[in-house]
Amino acid sequence: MLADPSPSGASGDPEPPPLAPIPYVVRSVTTETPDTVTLTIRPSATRRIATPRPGQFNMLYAFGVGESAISVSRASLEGELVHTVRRVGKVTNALSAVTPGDTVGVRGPYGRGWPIAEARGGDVVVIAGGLGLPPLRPAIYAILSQRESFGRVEVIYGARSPKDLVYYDEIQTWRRRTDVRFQTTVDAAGRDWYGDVGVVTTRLPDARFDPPKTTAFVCGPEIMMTLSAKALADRGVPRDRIWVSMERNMKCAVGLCGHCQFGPSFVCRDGPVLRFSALEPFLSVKEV
Amino acid sequence: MAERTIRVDYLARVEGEGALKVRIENGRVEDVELKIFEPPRFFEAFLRGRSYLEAPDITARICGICPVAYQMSSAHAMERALGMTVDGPLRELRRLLYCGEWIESHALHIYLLHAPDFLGYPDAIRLAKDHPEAVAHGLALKKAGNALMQVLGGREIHPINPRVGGFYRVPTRGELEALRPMLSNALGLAEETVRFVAGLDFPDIEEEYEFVALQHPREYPMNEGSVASSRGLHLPVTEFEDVFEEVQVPHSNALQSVRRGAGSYLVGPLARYALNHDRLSPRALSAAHAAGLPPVVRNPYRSIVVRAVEVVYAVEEALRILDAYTPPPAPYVEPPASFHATEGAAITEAPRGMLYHRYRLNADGLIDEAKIVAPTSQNQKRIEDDLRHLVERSLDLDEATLTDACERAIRNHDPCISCATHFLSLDVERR
Amino acid sequence: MNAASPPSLVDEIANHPLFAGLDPKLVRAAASTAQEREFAAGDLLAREGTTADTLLLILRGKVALEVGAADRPTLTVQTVGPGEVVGWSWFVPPFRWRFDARAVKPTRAVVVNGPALRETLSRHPAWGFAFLVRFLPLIAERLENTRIQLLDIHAR
Amino acid sequence: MPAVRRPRLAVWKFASCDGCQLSVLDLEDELLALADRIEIANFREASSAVVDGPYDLSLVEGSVTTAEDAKRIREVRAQSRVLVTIGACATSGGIQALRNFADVEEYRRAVYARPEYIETLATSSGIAEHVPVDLELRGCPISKAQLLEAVSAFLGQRAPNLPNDSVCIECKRRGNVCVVVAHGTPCLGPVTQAGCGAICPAFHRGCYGCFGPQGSPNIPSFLAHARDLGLSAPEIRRVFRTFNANAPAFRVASESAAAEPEAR
Amino acid sequence: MVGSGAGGPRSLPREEFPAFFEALRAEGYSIVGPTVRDGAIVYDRLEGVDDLPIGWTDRQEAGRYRLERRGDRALFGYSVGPFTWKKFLFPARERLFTISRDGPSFSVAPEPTDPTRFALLGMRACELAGLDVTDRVFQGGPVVDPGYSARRSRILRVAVQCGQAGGTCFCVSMGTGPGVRDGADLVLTEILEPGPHRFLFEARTGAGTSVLARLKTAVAPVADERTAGEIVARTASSMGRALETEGVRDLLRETLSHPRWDDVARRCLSCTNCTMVCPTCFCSTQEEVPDLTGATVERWRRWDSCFNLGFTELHGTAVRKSGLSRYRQWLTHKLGTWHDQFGTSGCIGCGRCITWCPVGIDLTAEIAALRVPPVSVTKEAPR
Repeated sequence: MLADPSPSGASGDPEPPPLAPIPYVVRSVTTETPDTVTLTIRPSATRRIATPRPGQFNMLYAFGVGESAISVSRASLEGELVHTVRRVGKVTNALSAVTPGDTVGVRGPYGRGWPIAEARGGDVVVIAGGLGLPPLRPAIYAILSQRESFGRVEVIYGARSPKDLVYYDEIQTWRRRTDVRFQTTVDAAGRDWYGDVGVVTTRLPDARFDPPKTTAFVCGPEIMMTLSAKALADRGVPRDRIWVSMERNMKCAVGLCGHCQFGPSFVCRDGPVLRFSALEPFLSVKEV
Repeated sequence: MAERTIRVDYLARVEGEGALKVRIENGRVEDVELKIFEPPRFFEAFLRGRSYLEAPDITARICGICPVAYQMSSAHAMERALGMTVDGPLRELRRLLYCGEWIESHALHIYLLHAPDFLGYPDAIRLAKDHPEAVAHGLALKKAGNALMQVLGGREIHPINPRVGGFYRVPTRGELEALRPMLSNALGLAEETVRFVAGLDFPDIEEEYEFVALQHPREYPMNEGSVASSRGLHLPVTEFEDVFEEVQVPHSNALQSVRRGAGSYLVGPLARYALNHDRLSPRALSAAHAAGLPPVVRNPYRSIVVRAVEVVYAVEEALRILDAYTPPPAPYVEPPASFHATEGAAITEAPRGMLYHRYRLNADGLIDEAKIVAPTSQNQKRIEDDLRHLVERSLDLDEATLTDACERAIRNHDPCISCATHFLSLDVERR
Repeated sequence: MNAASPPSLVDEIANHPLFAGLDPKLVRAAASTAQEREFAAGDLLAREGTTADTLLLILRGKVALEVGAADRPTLTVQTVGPGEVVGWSWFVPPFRWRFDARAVKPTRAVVVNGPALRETLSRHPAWGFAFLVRFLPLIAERLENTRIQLLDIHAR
Repeated sequence: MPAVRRPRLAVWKFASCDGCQLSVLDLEDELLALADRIEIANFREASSAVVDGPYDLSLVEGSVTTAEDAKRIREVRAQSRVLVTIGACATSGGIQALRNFADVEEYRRAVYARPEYIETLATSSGIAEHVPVDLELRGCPISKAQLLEAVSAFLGQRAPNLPNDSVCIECKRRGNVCVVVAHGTPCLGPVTQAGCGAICPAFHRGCYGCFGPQGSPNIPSFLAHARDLGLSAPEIRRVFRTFNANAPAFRVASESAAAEPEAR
Repeated sequence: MVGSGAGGPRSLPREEFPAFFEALRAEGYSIVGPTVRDGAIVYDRLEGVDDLPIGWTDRQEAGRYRLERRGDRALFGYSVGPFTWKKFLFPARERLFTISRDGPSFSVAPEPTDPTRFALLGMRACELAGLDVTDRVFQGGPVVDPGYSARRSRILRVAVQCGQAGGTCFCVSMGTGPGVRDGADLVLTEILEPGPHRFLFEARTGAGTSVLARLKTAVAPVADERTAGEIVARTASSMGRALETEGVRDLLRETLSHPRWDDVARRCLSCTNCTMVCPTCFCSTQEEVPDLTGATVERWRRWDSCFNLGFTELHGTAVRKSGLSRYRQWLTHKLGTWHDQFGTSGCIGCGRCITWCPVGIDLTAEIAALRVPPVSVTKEAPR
């Protein structure tokens, strides 16, 4: 087991129903793109969730509307959590409409995150597509905080268009670093974009890493992950060292409701981060 | 003032869509047209070629307010065509189901549609602000009726359980017994309703109605009986069409039924009560007495009291049936295994009055011809007469008051326009 | 390699992934009609609709492949960098550029004469086949990337 | 909390039996509480007071069967922020859509002695065929519970719980014994959308499809199954030609059955 | 003689069977078990022995179930019906908790647990295996389902060994029956002949022993033990179906593109019946049910099915749109990936999915068909 999947972490108070949300107060709301916001929330009382590890997710709850699985993009030891939410339905609409001082519900953290320790000693390639960057952000910080433990670090971030890039300011900071190579590309752009254009896999040939000793973390739309993982494998990265973060319909987030099954895995419990070697036979078949 | 025009295009608090047009020339009422613009739905046409077993399900869709009436009339007509007899507990269960519809439909009309007229409210929601208890009683009564429909019919609207020959499934004693507390409470509420509506202000008007209703030797009529009139008519259901005919008028999508050679007549609670009040149950009868109802009520505004008395009756009758119930050995009487061309007609008493169904079946058990005469098509002409009298009496009223008075006069008869379309805006033209 | 002796045109071509390992005679034939050019940021390397008679081997810098129409802003669909190539329209009729190629950074490229290369390849089928074995995958990859763009992978 | 204007509700009627709008009044336990949350601004069957539009929520009952109604529904749409259709008539044309399979002239003559007085279109169509619809509540009639859920979801700005699963799943959750497998009773449950609570099987009869087709009905397989149960082609045709005859999947089913040879 | 319960099998005459009901009640159990309703043998609350399906049996085949009279007065002379014990542990609809507005925040009230202790009378060997499967699902993971586990801790498992196999049974193939091995508190074998109608009782746990101690039983003769063995052996030899389980997990992983899936998809109605009658299918969905004032919200859980189009809905579109993919998910999960997830097959061989499929899809036949390699369309193309 790579990460402690225990969702408990409530301190002190009597044990609540395991699937019940815990109230958190919204501290700030930042607009990332026209349909995406980043929420910073803090526990409103003594009860709070355990500190999430990079790649884990929480179930965020809008009172009376419902829950949605949202990856954690930052977690502080003080219990502050950062989630980036895209409006794709009623729940995410409600979550996106909050203002500081509002209460949202949180339960989690759930799932297995990025096996950062396993990547030590070798090169790391991080490939993010669109909203695949938020779940990878804590991984990138974790690697940078122990930079000496890794070889070369390549980050490739692709989005549909320049206006779809999230964490824009942070990306600029990362790009200035010399100990990590950060490439950004978009599928298409106007003349005002001076960066690279092309699907995320077109940046891979430029990346410098030693394939047999490389661990790759890939997160983004399923098709983008499949293509990226195949391209990495073609470059010689061992398939069992390519990790992708899957997304499926989730209701319970703890492996009890059956919705998120993908092949042999419960994405909520066994994933969302899974080995490409285990997923490849299923990713190649439609509608698994 | 030689010419005046008053318009109301859309009658409220009636089931379905209709308008009223009154033409007044030089202070004389020339024409009263109850217009039914509810679009036609052609039930008689698409019943052709359908199995006799489908008639209860299909005809129920003529009216969401009184689907049980359609199911009862069609099932009985089919059973007569096929020579089937349904009696014992199955007959009682059908009566029980009808009690449910009478309670629900009457409570709906009394509290949600009619009472606001007497108390000066546009609807029951606003009535509830000042008279919360009355509306709560009404809703509780209505719910009791619906509970009967749910247990016996599967659901309140378009029950799925009645069929030719009986039911698909009959309730257990326990299932019916579970209704007792609600019905016992409803009996008190029904009696309270009679007291409440008897205390309303009624205009002092009487009309010369020819009342037509079913008459049964022992019971207040529901599913069985012969056709009787306050003018001495007495005939078997099979002769209904010999005496009554439907005529079509250009202003309406509904056919109007008239007594051949005699004109308009009235069906519904006033008619049923006038012809059968001695067959009411004891508590219904004493409620009628206490409310000061004479054996024959000719004031259409007091129909609300008669309706309330019928609710007392229906609740009492439901409790009687519940007391005596033992489940029948089979949920329905088996229809004959083979068919021959045949015909059958039946009338049952829908909450709004007599509902006539006649079917001609072919040797495959398929419907060759269907004839349905709904209560509102029978009352339509008579409502026009009421309106003519009202307008003649009230020519000095201003448009708004007259319009309101006309709508009230129509609501007295709880017309069901959806039914009749096979009905209202008011348009008064004065010249 | 040092500043004193810059690589010859032949070396540049021979070291470019498209030609690396191919018959040196083919490389020399290509070099014989080629020239090395510098482009400033904003320069057009190719213009959509005009005669395509060059194969560009990018050595340094970045080139944007742009498509546009009168009724909408110009859209960059891909950027191409060192080790990559711009242009296959010189190889297939009607020999017209299908997009604009614009340098977005100062760019250095070897410009190979298309018709001449075509002529060489047709006279030496073995060279031609070997070249196509290198060249077709590049086209296939471009098609694949276009296909992925069509999938609109970030769409919800 | 600042005073918020209650959203305005309108209820509209087209060709129908009134049963679905009666469902609103059948919410005996919730009606008054509902009226506190939402202003009943235009509901002819229940009130003579009419507040002019626009309306936040319109419930539309009935099907479009006249040229006048085809015009009126566009006016209703124009003054409705959210438009929810209620019932089989509004969704698929209702039972009166049986005319779509027949000659209306003949129908008109069958019912009316003076057919020239009656104005009607040749077809009965659902509301979505005329204007965009935000949500459809199925059923002949609709389920009170689903109506309450839809209105409550509208008030809470959440997605309503209205699955397009089959009746079978509700049937099993209710604990019914399958009438097909245990009794050989033909039942439309496998191809019909849930929502009613699987009433018919609970009363020992087969589902008659009043909620219309489920999300992914397998009509060809169902037709073969119905034949195996001994239903004749005309019987199968009739089974699909009732309250949702014009719903595309059911229409296909009845037309396929009609194309079958009569004898087997 | 007052039976001790402990030690070897005990014998109870049929006439004394009502005492068993009394003993169960005396131990604080509400009894649920087989009874005839609506033309089938269903599991429901039992008042007394007379509620049992005395003299009834079932005849089952793919897509068909009929009750029939037996020639005797057997209490347990049937195989398995449309219902499973699952509903007593994992109800079709269950309120999980209630959330109320609390100023700007909210508070959660847990759902009180029902203290009823159920004696599940008449569990078959396969159903005990099914219970083991659902135990692994609901209690074996990192998060234990509180409702399931509370109810689970209060049941008494009274197993009855099968005296006959149903037409769609294949427990022998799955290694789950018909003889009861583990998982029961009490094991009963109904002996109809030779000799008087009687029951062989075996207590397997302390709870079982306590019940047995309240009964006047006799030490069972060795012959009765042998008879019980023969009954089980006879049942085992008359299975209505067989499923070749060898390598089935790998088979299903390797045949995701087999044309047989198209074939079964043409028949499958996506009606969910197989999943609803399966003792181990555990899929559920959650619904947010606010009251009209919006001040309190109930969280409900209800049975869901992988056959529903909305089951895999992600950002408004289903991942498994085709009937093919949904049937394939069900079967590959049940017989294949279940092993990866729970270390066991999800199938217990009860045959309910075969009987209760309206179109009679038979997973044993589907597995057999998947074992036939598809004819490759490219095999003879290149020369």
